[in-house]
Amino acid sequence: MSLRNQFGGVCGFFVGTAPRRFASVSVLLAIVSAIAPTKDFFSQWRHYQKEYSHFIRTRPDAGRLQRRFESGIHQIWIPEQRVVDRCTTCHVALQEASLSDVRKEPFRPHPAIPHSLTEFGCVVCHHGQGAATTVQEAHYSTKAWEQPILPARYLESSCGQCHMDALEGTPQLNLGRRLLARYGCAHCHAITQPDGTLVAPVDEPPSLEHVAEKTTREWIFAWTKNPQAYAASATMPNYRFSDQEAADIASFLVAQSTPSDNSAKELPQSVASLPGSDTVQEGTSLYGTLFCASCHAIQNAAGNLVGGEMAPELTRAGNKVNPDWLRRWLRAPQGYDPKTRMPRYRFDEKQIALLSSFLLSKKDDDLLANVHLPASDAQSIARGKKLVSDYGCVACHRINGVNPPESFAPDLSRIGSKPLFQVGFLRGMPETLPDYIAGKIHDPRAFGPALKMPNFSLTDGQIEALTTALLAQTDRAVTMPPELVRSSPHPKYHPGGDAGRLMEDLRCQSCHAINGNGGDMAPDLTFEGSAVNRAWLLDFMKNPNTLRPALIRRMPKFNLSDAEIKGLSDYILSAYQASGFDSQALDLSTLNSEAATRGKQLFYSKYACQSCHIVDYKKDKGYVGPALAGVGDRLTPVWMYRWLKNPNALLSGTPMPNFSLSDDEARDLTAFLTTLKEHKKGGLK
Amino acid sequence: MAEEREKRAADYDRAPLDRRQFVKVGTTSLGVAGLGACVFGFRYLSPNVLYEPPPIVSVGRPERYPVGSVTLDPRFGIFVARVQEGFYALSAVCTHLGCLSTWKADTGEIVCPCHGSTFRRDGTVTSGPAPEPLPWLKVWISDDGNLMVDRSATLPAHSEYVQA
Amino acid sequence: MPHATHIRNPLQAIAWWQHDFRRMLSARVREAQLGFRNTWYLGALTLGTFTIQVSTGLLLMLYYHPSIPQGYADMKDLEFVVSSGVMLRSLHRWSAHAMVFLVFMHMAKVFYRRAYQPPRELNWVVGVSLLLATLLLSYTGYLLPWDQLSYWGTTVGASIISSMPFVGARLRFYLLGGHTVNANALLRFYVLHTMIFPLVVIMLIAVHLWRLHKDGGMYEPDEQGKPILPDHIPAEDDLFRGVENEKTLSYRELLFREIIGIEALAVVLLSMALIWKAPLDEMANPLHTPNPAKAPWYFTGLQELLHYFPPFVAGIILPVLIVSGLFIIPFVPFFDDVSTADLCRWARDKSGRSITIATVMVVLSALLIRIHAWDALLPLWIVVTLLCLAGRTADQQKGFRNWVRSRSLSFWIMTLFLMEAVILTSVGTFFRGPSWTWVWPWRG
Amino acid sequence: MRPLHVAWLTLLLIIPMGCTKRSNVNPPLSSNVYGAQIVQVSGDKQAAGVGSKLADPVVVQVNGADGNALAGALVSFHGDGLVLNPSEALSDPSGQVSVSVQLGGIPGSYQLVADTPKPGGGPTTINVREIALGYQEKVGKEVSYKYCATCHDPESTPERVSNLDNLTPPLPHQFTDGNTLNNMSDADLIKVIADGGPALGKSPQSPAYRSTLTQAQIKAVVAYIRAVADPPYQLPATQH
Repeated sequence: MSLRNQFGGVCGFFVGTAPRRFASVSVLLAIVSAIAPTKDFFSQWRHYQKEYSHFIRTRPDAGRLQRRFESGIHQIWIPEQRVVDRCTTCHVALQEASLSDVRKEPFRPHPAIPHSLTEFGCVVCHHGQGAATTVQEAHYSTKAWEQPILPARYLESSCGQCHMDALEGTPQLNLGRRLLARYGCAHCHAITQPDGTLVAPVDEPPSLEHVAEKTTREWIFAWTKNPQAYAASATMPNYRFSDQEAADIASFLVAQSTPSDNSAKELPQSVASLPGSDTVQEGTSLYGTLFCASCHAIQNAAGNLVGGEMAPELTRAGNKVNPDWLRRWLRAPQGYDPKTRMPRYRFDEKQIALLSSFLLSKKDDDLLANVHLPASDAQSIARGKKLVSDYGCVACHRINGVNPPESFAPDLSRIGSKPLFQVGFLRGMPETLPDYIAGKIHDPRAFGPALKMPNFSLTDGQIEALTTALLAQTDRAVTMPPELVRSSPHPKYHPGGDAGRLMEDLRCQSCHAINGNGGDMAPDLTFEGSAVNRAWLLDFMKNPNTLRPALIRRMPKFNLSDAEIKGLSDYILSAYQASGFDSQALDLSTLNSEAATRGKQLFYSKYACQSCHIVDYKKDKGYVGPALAGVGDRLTPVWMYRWLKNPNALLSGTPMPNFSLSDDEARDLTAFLTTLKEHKKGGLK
Repeated sequence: MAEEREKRAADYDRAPLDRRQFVKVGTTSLGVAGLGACVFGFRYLSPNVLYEPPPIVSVGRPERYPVGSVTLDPRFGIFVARVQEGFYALSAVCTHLGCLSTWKADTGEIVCPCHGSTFRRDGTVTSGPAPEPLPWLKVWISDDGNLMVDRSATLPAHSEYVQA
Repeated sequence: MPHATHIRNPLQAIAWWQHDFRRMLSARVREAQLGFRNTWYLGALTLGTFTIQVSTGLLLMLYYHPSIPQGYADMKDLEFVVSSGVMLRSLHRWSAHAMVFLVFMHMAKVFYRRAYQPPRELNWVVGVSLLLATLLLSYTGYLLPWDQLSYWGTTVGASIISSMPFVGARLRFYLLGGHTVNANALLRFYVLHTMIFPLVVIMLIAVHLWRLHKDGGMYEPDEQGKPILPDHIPAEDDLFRGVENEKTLSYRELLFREIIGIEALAVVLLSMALIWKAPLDEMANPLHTPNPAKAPWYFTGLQELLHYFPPFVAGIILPVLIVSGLFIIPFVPFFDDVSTADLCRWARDKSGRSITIATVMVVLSALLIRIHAWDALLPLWIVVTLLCLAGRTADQQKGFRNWVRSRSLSFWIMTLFLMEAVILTSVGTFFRGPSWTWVWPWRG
Repeated sequence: MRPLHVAWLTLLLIIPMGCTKRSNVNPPLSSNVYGAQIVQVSGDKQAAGVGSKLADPVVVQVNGADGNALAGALVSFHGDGLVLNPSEALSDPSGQVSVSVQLGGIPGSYQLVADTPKPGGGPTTINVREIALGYQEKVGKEVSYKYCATCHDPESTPERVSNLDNLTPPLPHQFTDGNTLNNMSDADLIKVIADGGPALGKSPQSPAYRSTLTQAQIKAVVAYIRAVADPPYQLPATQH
């Protein structure tokens, strides 16, 4: 009661008479209108700047830091790129290298990167809202700005907005881009990169047009159900088909199969026709001496894969292939699949028989033991055909009677800027774009059982890398001014003429790169004609021996005829020349014995070349670089000289350092190296 | 009780207005609010960020400028000159009425297009209405090797040449 | 004519100056007119919001460029780097909403007090024009931030215009300066918002106040509910015969009361602006329509109608009917003369009129049921229920039922309109989710 | 009266809020098995990019007083800036607990602490160090894998056979050899990389990389060496 009266009294005092009312309201108005400027004064950024100016007083170079610090809102303004970044308002010490030991945000300096802060600002790489001056608005997803700060682990994706080539600082992005091409993502998804090119798949899924010739319905069933059960390293993802679906697909694939060119050819003799002896044992050693393991892998007894990953794993090949098909394939792979990367080895009948018997012995009896399929019927085939076209099998494989789908899967060219409203998140997952992409790659079907994207067996690291590569596909990247995009040209190169056809037949470019085209398993051949001596080349083709004793992967022996070797060598020597090599850079007459003696001295003491290269197999042990015993036979003096002067100019990316040799030193070393000859009986006459 | 309150409120309502008190209190409060609004207005009207190129600008690699050249950088309104002694920079804003002057390579002088003032390459006036020479600006080489100019820092003429 | 020597303080000066200045505000008012209950000071408060709008708007113009995407970037600058910028923008926004709301309230209050009766019918028309001008002012300002909210709100609004027959598409083209909401539209809306409509509103306000003065100051009914006109004021009340036939100095009572009211409103709006930021979505993206795309709240009622009726009906016929209805109310005495009692009498005798009224109600209800417009049906049935209630009430009964009974036809029409407006607007604003489906706002 | 009402209302509102918040948290694990010792099995000193998950989990083992592995002991993990999954677990039948580690966003060393309660009360703990590589360190790692690791790393991988054993003494130091390399200044490291071993009176088997690597790459290698140094490298006190 009394409280109420008092309350009334107090109210009465303030609002009782009109003047009091007027005064009270005016005072209230004065107070309320003072709040906004006060709020402004207690803003977050002022708080951080105050904290910073306290903090730098404790540093040894306080005076200098104090002079360089300016209070107020700072901004990086780059009108051409629509960048207005005010991050430096709170992150005040980004350019103070002397604070590099500081781990307290927001006062860490920026690590040294090849770009300056004023070149692109912050948001181009880190995302977030550059214009904002509060922690919440700048870093997190808000109603007025969807894109939050990019987590550190995906930061490399930002480099990929301009840089198309593999950078040293972006291992994860580089891996992600390789995986995008390697795992066939680009078969279904179109991914236009900043330089305007589409991601080109590098895996080569086999054609299935003649598949019945190669394998059985049972094997196709087992493989379709779970490719990894057949080969742990299989690229083909698991579509989680039901038994019925897998059987239907197998029925259809067998039904659509047509005979290949090979089927008409004569069948090479089988191992049964070979006399006695342990053929599998012989086949195993033949598999080794032919260096099949350079490309194919086989699981050893310990369960580890041994061999290359370029070609299919052969651990259970015996379960898969039809023996007749295998022998025809070994003789002429292109007859079955004109696009295969497998070279046409000139195997003789015995080799084919031994190899096929070895491969057919590689089998796992449990794999197909429980597969009993009912006879295929028309309905099953029809259902299979529908499945094959629904699931986009022809995006990867060639199949008779089914046309490649158009825009089968979403275009991923701008996935890194996908608006969140278009994203259906799973319950409980963090609602950010990177988490969505990673989640989608990890388990696509979790986002809806009807979705077609299959389950790839990828490790966490691979998923992180793929996510990084996809996050680089931003709106900004796609609309980047061309002058900002850093991309090296990718010329297409195919050797021409008879030699070219032979090189195609041998699939040289599966392993060797020429003019920027081809594999990286074997040496680049772009300047091979300038580098090597003719006699050595002829000899090498006849009987390839490795220059790098430490390598497991080696050049196989192709059983080439003398005429083929000659033609190929002539072509290499004339076509693969480095420009400007006939210059008088080196006077051959100066390569005398005194120079060689001096060179030997340089080789062994001053530059300790023997730590990486072997000259004398008894004494030297280094095998980082190729063995140099016999290098005098192999390489031309001019090449050696130019190589020693600047290796990177002749082969970009070589691990051989540039020693900044003087002309004299390079000449002396060349003189020494030319004396290194293996006195073998010469090659071709 | 409620009636009592109403009555009192009515009394307050009816209370005759004391004009003096009214005006004093009211105008004082309004004055305070008005003053606050002025402070607020002052703060509001002065922009906290400027969309202008910063005073310290990078004019690129020193190699871009051959010895003996005077180069106008119209983005920033400065001349970058290189002589035997080294680099220096001049403001390109004519000291007469603020037009942007240009370098005439054929005559070897700086000319203002507006009223015909001419300057030597070191900024001194040779003719025309310009009252003062073009000011020298502070130049240095940054850590990453770019030539930097501070347009807000003027130097006495010929006081400093920067070596690449 | 007062003399300059009478002026002893600045406030007085204002009042005298105003008195001189075309006598926009009466120098003296009758004390009976001053009570809060009469007007709720709605006119003055509306004027107060308009003053706030003009002053904040002028300040905001200093930082705003009507171009794409700079306009949106300027919103960010106001929020992040301009001192008190976000408060100013919020104040402008909330006070715009308040102005629309207050104008509606003002209209309703004036209507229910019957303050539109002659000789004030012209001022009523001016007032309705001010209502329309306020809506247009608010609508054109809605686009300026150039965010998703404003872009799509404007787009929806513009497509309502284009549903007009024959001229709609053309009109929309002229309004937007193109076929879509684009840079031209932004510039046009900017000019309309900052130049044309403010001038229109200022001129209409001047006419409104002048007419108010001319028509005898604030409306005051006599015992019979008829307006008291200046020349009807009894002589014995007139203590200030020398100046005017009015009682109290208006600068002292009216002006100060209104200033206090406006100040209080300013305190409320300022506090709102400090607590709630004006909404700002992502930058306008013509490629993505948010679901639902809603017009500004004062048009969601219209949008709700568009959900039920074809565009031509909801976008043109109904608004035209409503607006012309509002305009003509003071000119058609029929609406005022027919009371509920009359209506009920009609209903009781079995003449054709009762059948007509019943038929109209049944047909209207059937139509609304047919199109599932339950929310629009509700006010109709409330009114019908009240009318039935009144019809079953004996004469001379006291209390609510009698009060209902003594209302006129125009009361029912306006009540129905306001109820429909409130219900449709709140349904459109709060209860409509993606694809204009019904949602409960409290469920996520 | 009125303040009292407000207080009651507030209490009524706050109590259910507190309750609902509590119920979201998983009940803490508990165990009455006490280990005497906790040892690190694998996964320490891994280096990964900032913010990334480490390739391998960190595995620790709880041993009883008899020195045998102990199952069912409660192990909890902490680490400033680390995201640990799970943050606590019971040891499996082999006495082991494995935890996946996501590094923080700042380059440098991170300490993962695993502890298990001792029989007499109080925890027994073990510290595991993990390394987050920033941009510079990543560049350094790439460069050093290409040019340096064949001789400086004794481990061979399928892609790279170590050449360390083929060199004549003095043999190169591993980059993780903090005891030696932490005593060299940045300037000396840069010098020996740029100008080869003889620049500091060391073996000529280490070639000069001045013309092969850029200055930035050499600095990056030094940053990488500093990052992986074991014991960790301490920045010398700055003198100004």
